[in-house]
This record gives sequence, C-alpha cells and structure tokens, in this order.
Amino acid sequence: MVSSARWLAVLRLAAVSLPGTLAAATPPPPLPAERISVQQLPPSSHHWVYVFDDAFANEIDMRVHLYDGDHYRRLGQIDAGYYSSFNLSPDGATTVVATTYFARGSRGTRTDVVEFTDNHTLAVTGEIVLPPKRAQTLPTPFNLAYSADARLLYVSYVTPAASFGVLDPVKKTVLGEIDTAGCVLVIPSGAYRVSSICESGRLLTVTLDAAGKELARAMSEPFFDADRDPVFVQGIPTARGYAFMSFLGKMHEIDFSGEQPRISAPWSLVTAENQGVWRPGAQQVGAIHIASGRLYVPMHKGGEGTHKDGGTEIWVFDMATHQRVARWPMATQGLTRIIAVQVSQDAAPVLFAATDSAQLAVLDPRDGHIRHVEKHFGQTPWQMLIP
Amino acid sequence: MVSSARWLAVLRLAAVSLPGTLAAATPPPPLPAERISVQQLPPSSHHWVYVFDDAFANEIDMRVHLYDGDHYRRLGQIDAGYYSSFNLSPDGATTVVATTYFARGSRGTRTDVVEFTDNHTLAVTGEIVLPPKRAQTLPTPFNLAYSADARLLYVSYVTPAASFGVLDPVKKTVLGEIDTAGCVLVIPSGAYRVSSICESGRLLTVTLDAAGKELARAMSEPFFDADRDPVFVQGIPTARGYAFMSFLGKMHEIDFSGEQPRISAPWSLVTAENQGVWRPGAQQVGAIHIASGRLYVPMHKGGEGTHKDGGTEIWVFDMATHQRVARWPMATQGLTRIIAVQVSQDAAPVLFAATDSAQLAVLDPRDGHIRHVEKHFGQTPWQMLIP
Amino acid sequence: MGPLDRLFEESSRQLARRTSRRSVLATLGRLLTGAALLPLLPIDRGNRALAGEPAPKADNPESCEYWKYCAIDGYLCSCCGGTSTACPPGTAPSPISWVGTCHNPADGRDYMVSYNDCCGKTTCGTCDCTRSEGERPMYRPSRNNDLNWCMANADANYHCTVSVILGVAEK
Amino acid sequence: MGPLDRLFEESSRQLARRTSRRSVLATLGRLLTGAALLPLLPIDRGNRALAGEPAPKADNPESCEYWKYCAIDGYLCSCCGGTSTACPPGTAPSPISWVGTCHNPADGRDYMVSYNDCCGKTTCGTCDCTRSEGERPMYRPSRNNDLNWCMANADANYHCTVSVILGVAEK
Repeated sequence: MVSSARWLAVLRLAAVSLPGTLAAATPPPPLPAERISVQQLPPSSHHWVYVFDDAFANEIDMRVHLYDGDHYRRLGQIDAGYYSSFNLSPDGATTVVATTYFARGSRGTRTDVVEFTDNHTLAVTGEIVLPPKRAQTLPTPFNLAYSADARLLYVSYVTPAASFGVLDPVKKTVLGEIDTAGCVLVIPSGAYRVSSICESGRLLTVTLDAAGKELARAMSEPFFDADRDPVFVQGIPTARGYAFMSFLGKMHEIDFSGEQPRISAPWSLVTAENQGVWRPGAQQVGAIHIASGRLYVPMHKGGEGTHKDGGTEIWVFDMATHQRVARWPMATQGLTRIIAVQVSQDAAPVLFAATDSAQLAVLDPRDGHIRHVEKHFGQTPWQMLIP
Repeated sequence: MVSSARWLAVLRLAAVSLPGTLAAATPPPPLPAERISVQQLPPSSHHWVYVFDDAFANEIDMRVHLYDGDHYRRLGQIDAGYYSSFNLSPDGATTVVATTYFARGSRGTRTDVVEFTDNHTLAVTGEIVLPPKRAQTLPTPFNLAYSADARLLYVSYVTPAASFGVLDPVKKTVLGEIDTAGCVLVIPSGAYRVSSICESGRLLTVTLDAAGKELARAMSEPFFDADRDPVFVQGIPTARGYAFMSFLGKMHEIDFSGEQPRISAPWSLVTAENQGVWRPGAQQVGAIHIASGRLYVPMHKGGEGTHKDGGTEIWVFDMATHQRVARWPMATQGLTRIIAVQVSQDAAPVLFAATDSAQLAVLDPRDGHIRHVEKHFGQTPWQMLIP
Repeated sequence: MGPLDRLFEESSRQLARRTSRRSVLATLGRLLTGAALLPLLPIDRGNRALAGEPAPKADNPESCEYWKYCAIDGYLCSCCGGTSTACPPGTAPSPISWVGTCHNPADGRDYMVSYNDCCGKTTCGTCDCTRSEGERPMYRPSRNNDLNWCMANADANYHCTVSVILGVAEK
Repeated sequence: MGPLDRLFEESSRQLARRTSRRSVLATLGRLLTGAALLPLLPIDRGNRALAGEPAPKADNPESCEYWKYCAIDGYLCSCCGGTSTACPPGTAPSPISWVGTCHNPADGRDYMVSYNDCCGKTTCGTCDCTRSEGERPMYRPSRNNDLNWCMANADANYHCTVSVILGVAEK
C-alpha cells in the first residue's frame, strides 16, 4: 500500500523538519487501518450519574446524559422526547422515560409512552404506550416510579384531572388507572403502596394488589400548609422514606416503611431570624448521603417567588442533629446558581451540582472543593439520579 | 367588581407612597379584564426575513423565524423538524418545509414530508408525504424549489443515489421522481426546467411537462473544477438566474432564462495576490440587491478547509463592473463571524447578517452601519430568505 | 367522556368526600379562564414585600420585569410574535391556565392574572422568564407553572405564555 | 429494490452515458467503507499548507485539532461516550461515509480517513468540530460532510461522528 516514492518523501520530510533526529533511521510503519465499533460500557460505578437535560429552549429534544464522576467523561445518552420524566429501576439496570411524541414533531397525533433503556447497552429495549394523560411537568422523583420489587411501575397522570397509571414493566402492559381525588404524583413504598400529595397538605396512600387493583386508600393528617409554607415536590430519599423541604426551609421527614406514612415533626434549615431571608431554591432541592446523614441544599437569599432561582451556596446539614455543619459559597469557585444537587451513596461519595448556566460540577462532599467542572452540559440540567 | 374597602385601600396607599401628588384626587379606574387573542400579522413588508435555525445541537427541532427588519421584532415561527430545508413560493404567500419525523423522536418509523404554511396566519395548511428519500443536507436554495408559475414543486432526493421528486403543490400529491445521474439539487427555471449540479462541473437540465414527466435532458459544458476550485451550492439569485461563487472567490454567473443555462466567463472577488488568502466562507455565502447590482459577501482570511468558517468582513461588489466598492470589518462593530447574509430587493433595502454566535444584525446596505443586533437568535441561523 | 365530564364525575363521586371544598373549587377553576374564573380561585398576597421597591422595566411587556409576569415561568409571547395577551400567529391559547396575583405599580392595585400557554409550535426559546411569585407546586395546579398547560390542546406542544388580567384581586 | 441495486441499475442504464468514469467510481465508493474503499476514491492533497505549523492538540482525540479530524463537521463521538473510532453505546455506525485526507504529524504521513456518523439518538451537542479540509459540496458526496450520513440507517437520526483510518493516502 505504500510506494517507495512515498517512503522517500517521508524521509525527505524528516530530514528537513527534524534536523536534530537521526533522519536516516528506519521510519516507523504506517498506522494500520482502523475498524468502526460501538463502545461497550465498562461495569457500572457508584459514581455514574444520570443527568436530565430539560432542553428548555428545545423541549421536544430532552435527554438524559450518563456521566462518569471519576473520569469526568460522558458515557452516553438516552433520548427523552417532549416534557418527559425519567427514573431508574431499583437494581439500576434500567432507565425508564415517560414521554410524549407528536406525529409531526410539535403537532399531530400525540403518543404518550414509557420507554425502557438497558443501562448497559443504552439501547431502548421496549415500550408501553399510555393513554394520552401523562403528567407533563418538571422533574420530580415521583412522576414515574417503580415499586420496590420492580414488579409494578407507576406513572402520574394529569389531564388536568389527577390519577395514575399502573404498568407491568415485565410484560410491558398497562394494568389500570387509579383516581387520586385531586392528589398528585406517585411516591412508591412497599408492595404495593402509592402515596400522592394533596393540596390540603395530606398524603393519599392507595394500596394495590399485585395486579395493580386498588385494595384500600387512606388519607394522612396534613403536614404542611400550601398557603403559608408549601413543600417542594422534589422529595429527597432518606433511610426510611423521603424528606420534603418547604419553601421556607422546613424539613418534613416521612417514614414510608410501614403500612401508612409516618410523618415526623419538621425541623428548620434556617434560624428564626433568617426565615424568609435565606431559603432553599432549585429544580432539585437537596440530596442526602444516607450512611453519613449529610444533607446538601442549594440556598440563596431571596423572597417569595424565588424558589426556583437556584442556590448561591450549598449548605450542609447533619440529619441526626439537624445542625448546619458547613456552608459553601459557589460563586467564588466559578459556579453560577446551583439548580440541582445529587450525591452518591457509597463510602467515598462524590457530590454533583448542576447550575443555571448548564455547568456540571463534581465536588468533594467533605469540604465542597470542586474537583471538575463541565461547561455547557446540555441546556438545562435540572435533575440527577444515581442508582 | 371593586369593593369600596378596596377603593379606600388604594387611596390610603396613594397617600402614603405619593406624598407629593394630590392624594385626594379621584383614583383611576382599575384596568379592565383582558381577553386572550391570537395575533394577526399586519400586511407583509419587504423587510421581513425568514431565518432558518438549523438548531445544530438539537437537530430534531429546526425552525424558521419570521423577523421584521424595520421594527426589530420576531413576528412568528414555523417549525421545521429534522435536518430540514425550506423555501418560499414565488408570490411569497407560502413557506414550504421539507422535513423528516421519526415516530419516537429520534427513532422509529421515518416519515418524510413537505409541509405548507400560510405566511399570513403561520398555520400549516397541508402536507405531502414523500418517499423516505429526501436529501437531508444543510440549507441551499435548491433543496426544495417551486417552478416559476408555482404549479410544480421540486424536492431533492439523496439516498445516496441522487434524484428529485416532482410534486403538485395545489393538489398536494407526488407526481413522480426524476433520476439525475448522480447530479444533485433542484435549480428551477421556466416552465418546467430543473437543473442539477454534477461532480464533473456541468449542469444537468431536465425539461418536464406540466404533469412532471421528463421531456428532455441535456448536459452543459463544465464550468468549474471540483478538485481545484469547487463552487458553493448556495447559489445567489441574479437578474436572470443564479451566481455560483467558488471556494477561491470566482463568480460564475449563469443565465437560466433560456432553454438551456448560459454560463458566463467567471470573474474574481479577490486580486491575484490575495487568491487563496482572503476567501468567501459561510453557510449562505452571498446576496445581491438586483436593482443596484450590489453583491454582499462574507470574507475571511484562511486556507483550504475554511469555507464554512464565516466572514470577518463583508465585502461589497458591483455586479456590472466587478469592482469591490466597499469592505466592512465586522468585529469592530461587535459581530462575530458572518455565517449568512441576505438583502431585501426594494428601493430602500436592508441588509441582514447572521453570525456564528447566533447574532442577527440589521445593517444599512449603503455603508455597513449596524442598525440593530439581536442576540441568541436561535442556535445556528444559517439561511435567510426574503420573498 | 372528556376530561371535563370525567372531572365532574370524579368530583361528585369521590373528590367531595376526600378533599376540602377549597381544593375542589381550585380544581374546577383551573378548567376555566377569563373573568368567570375569578370568584372560584384562591388569592395570594404573598408577594407584596417588593411593592415598595423600584420596578425597573415594569411597564415593558417584552421585559421579564413587566408587572403582569409576576408568576410566570416560560417564554414571553411578547417576544415571540405575540403580545402580553395575544398568542403568536399559528399558535392556539390553552383553555386552561394557572393564575397569579400581581401588583401593578402604576395604579397601586393587585390584579388576578391568568397565565395561558400558547400551543402548537415548538418552544419559542426567547425571553425566558421565571418569577414564580405566589407560585405553588403541582398539588395546587391553579397556581402551578411547571405543568404543561397546553396538555389539553389538540396540539399540546408548548410555545410561549401570555398573561391576561382577570380583575382586581379581592382583599 | 434497495438503493444499492437501484444505483447499479442507474449506473448501467444512464450514469455511464452522462457522467465521467471518475464520478461513477466516486458514487460507488460512497456506498462502501473500510479499506475496500481506498482504491476507488479520489485523493485530496490540498490541506498540506498547514503541515509545517505547530499542531497544538493534534494527539488528543477529544480535541477538534486531533489530526484525524481534518475533514469533519459535526460532534466528536470521543466526547459523547465513544472514541475516535467507536460509536457511543446505543448508537449504530452509518455504513456509508465521506472521506478526508489528513496529515499525521507524528509520522509525517497522509492518511485516508473515513468519517462515519453514529446514528439513532438525537444530536450529542458537545465537542462541535468543523474543519472541512478537502471537503467538497454535495455534488461530490464522497467528500461532503453536509449530508446526513445516517440517511440509510434504520434509525437515521444523527448523533456524532467517528473517524477511521483507511490507509496511507497514495501520492
């Protein structure tokens, strides 16, 4: 494949451009022809994070990026369609995306669907077509959620009447629909309970059988006041359930391990004099490293209406003592407002922070030191999940 | 609707907050309830420009923006789907978009379609489903083009075998497909001729009957050398046809008014010593104000491979004398590289320039003075058309 | 059975048993728009803290600071070919909406404002505006701006948002 | 009849009459990839002017300056979960491609490089890279990087681009 004239040309070039080297030495052999392949993912790591890009200026093209928090590399992409929601299966092997397609991009026949992606190949392996009722809303962990044993999958419906769909993720079928009397979202627990949040500040908990039929339902006592201090619906996983933070910084911890949710007395992230001055605000408002009991919250100074503004600082709390243990300004480290946080659950965890200028930062959760920043990580990275 | 207590509150507020005014004066009546409407476009203006956003980071969401070059306002949007092409009907009343949709956003059944939008209502009024052969390529005026009498519509196919579809835009049907022997694009002329550009540097011209059937075909002499100095396929409308600019800045004017294209001897935009040093480069490489014979070209200093880099300057030429009459640096006026230019055809024309940082600038075509700049005009505004 | 019928059926069959009257009214309210909505909807006055501050672009409908936009989260139709009350050409307003209570510094009054999405084209992408004063999570849909309010339109794609005065907010 | 059959039929029936032999070969060449493509394709040496200049990131496959990317226009798969020769997980390489002739400063040779698109997911959106050395408009498709080379894939959506050495470019 290489002519002798070509060899001479290479020698001549070497003689001219590399005068200090042994121009007469045998040149290296040419690079061999390459073959195209498809990248295989290595075994998964605790430090891989699934980052949802809401693509706010191009909402028919949302996507989930898989990112390696140790090697600072994108690992792949899962497409997510229009105004979608995503979640991970309990074993971390599957990503589920609930989304909507229109036959003509932004127009025409609407198809609501849940798509299943194999997290090892990042290929779509199946789908369930839904009735056109899917709740098209911003990310929460409760738009779409598996039962603990992964036998059922729940999907929120808002038409705007509220209900939820019960799906069989194995047989890829719709099992049924449960009316939620105006309460919204699907907070899964046990086998098989689904709690929804009501405007009255209560939780509605519906108990299902294995076929997804309703067996019972019950209402909790109210635990928040939607007028005075509403809770964010972006619940934060805890050891025995979820914590719901309020706009003013109250933490409502709820134990979902029993037949009915058990709601603890709230505690506050802010001192009395700072109430209404410093507050949490983001699209994903907190993350807890469960083993160490560390809670990470994007906080900012701002009034009513700023609950989506993003944090200028990350505050760290001890879930056992309710004490603030650290406070990390972010602007001094080059980050704009923190719009989402997530932390891995292993013994040497990494903290991820996404900002309102689409930075994705990898931080040391012990001291807030920034290890790495990706710029332009999509348009609007608003939610991060780690299996 | 307004209680007397409310009136008193307003009076009290006025008394407190406006101490210098006549606090006791009658307060103005409250603003009336408003009604939602849908904006109607005013009669069209010569200074309205249709700007194609390739949405290069979200290619399933391309769109065309209609922009008013006098009042510096967006007038509306036409969605354009995936890797699409667009054009205007000869009377300017219709926008046609040739695009592709997938049943699952980025996957699934592919539907190629031409969509018709009423330019007064910006509503889609009809479509023609195509065979899945549409040329998915970057903007040119010849991906999709009407016959002069608007009775036929031609659409380029590349599978990669090259051909074109002949459509009836009135009855919204596909009339047929014409093989182009490897030559590409649809340059319309007369009733009914379609010329395509061949790798050999020739034009293939196919003559059709009114039903879109081939009557004859002919090959021109070669007018460029694709090895030594290829022409851009973004032809520029002239008084009697189109001009094709070469990578090194040669202007090939072609008269399409007769039975066969008549190709003039080329002339050069650059002096001999600047050849290969300064060169045209953009996605839309030139625009001519036909009445005055002024040609506007984004030019930059660069070598082989920089033909898409965008201009650091706009050079102005007289089409009659072939002389450069002006040279306008753009960086000093705050613009990044010019990636597309267009000029209106009226007696008091406006010049539009789009940049590689998605600026859209409105310029005075007499002196290059920038009248207005829109920032973040989509992601990648790469083509502009004016009826 | 359309969503409205279904909702009414639910109301009579289940909702009334399990939720407060106020919640039912809010749920009904979000299916309506225009002045008829007014008596049904809860009123929020939480955003008066800033009323004494200067309002720099409060009278410019192409600015996020425009007084009517106090509870918006989306793209301003004023920048997209529409106005503060008109959808851009070729889009359709949503018949359902959320509401806000906004202070108009020009006359010192608080107004109820309905935010309707304009639907049927992809995201406008210009004049992104998030203020969310008095906004509430989706368990109070009548005050929630996260939901796609184009959800019930024939073409449910979100393009931009208009704001429509319903009337003076009752104290 | 698939596009390949159709193309061959066209070749024998019409193409040979109207276009040069070289054009026919190029047309055939663009349907193939890998080393078999090499003898069929024209070679471009127009981009040697910069060979003597320093090549700052010529050995980093995540940089647009990487030597193999001389005729690319798109997103680098190296930044999207793939490598310079591997498509990201869940995407499929295009069987058709365009080619470039790139100078490798490490061994002083010019190589023929095939650029294949990876297909089936929406645009990667990171590491945008346009160099286009020796690139030609779509009338020479074998050298054109404007076309969607995913066009013939089952899922024809463009995601990113890989670059594959075919062999040393013949002088």
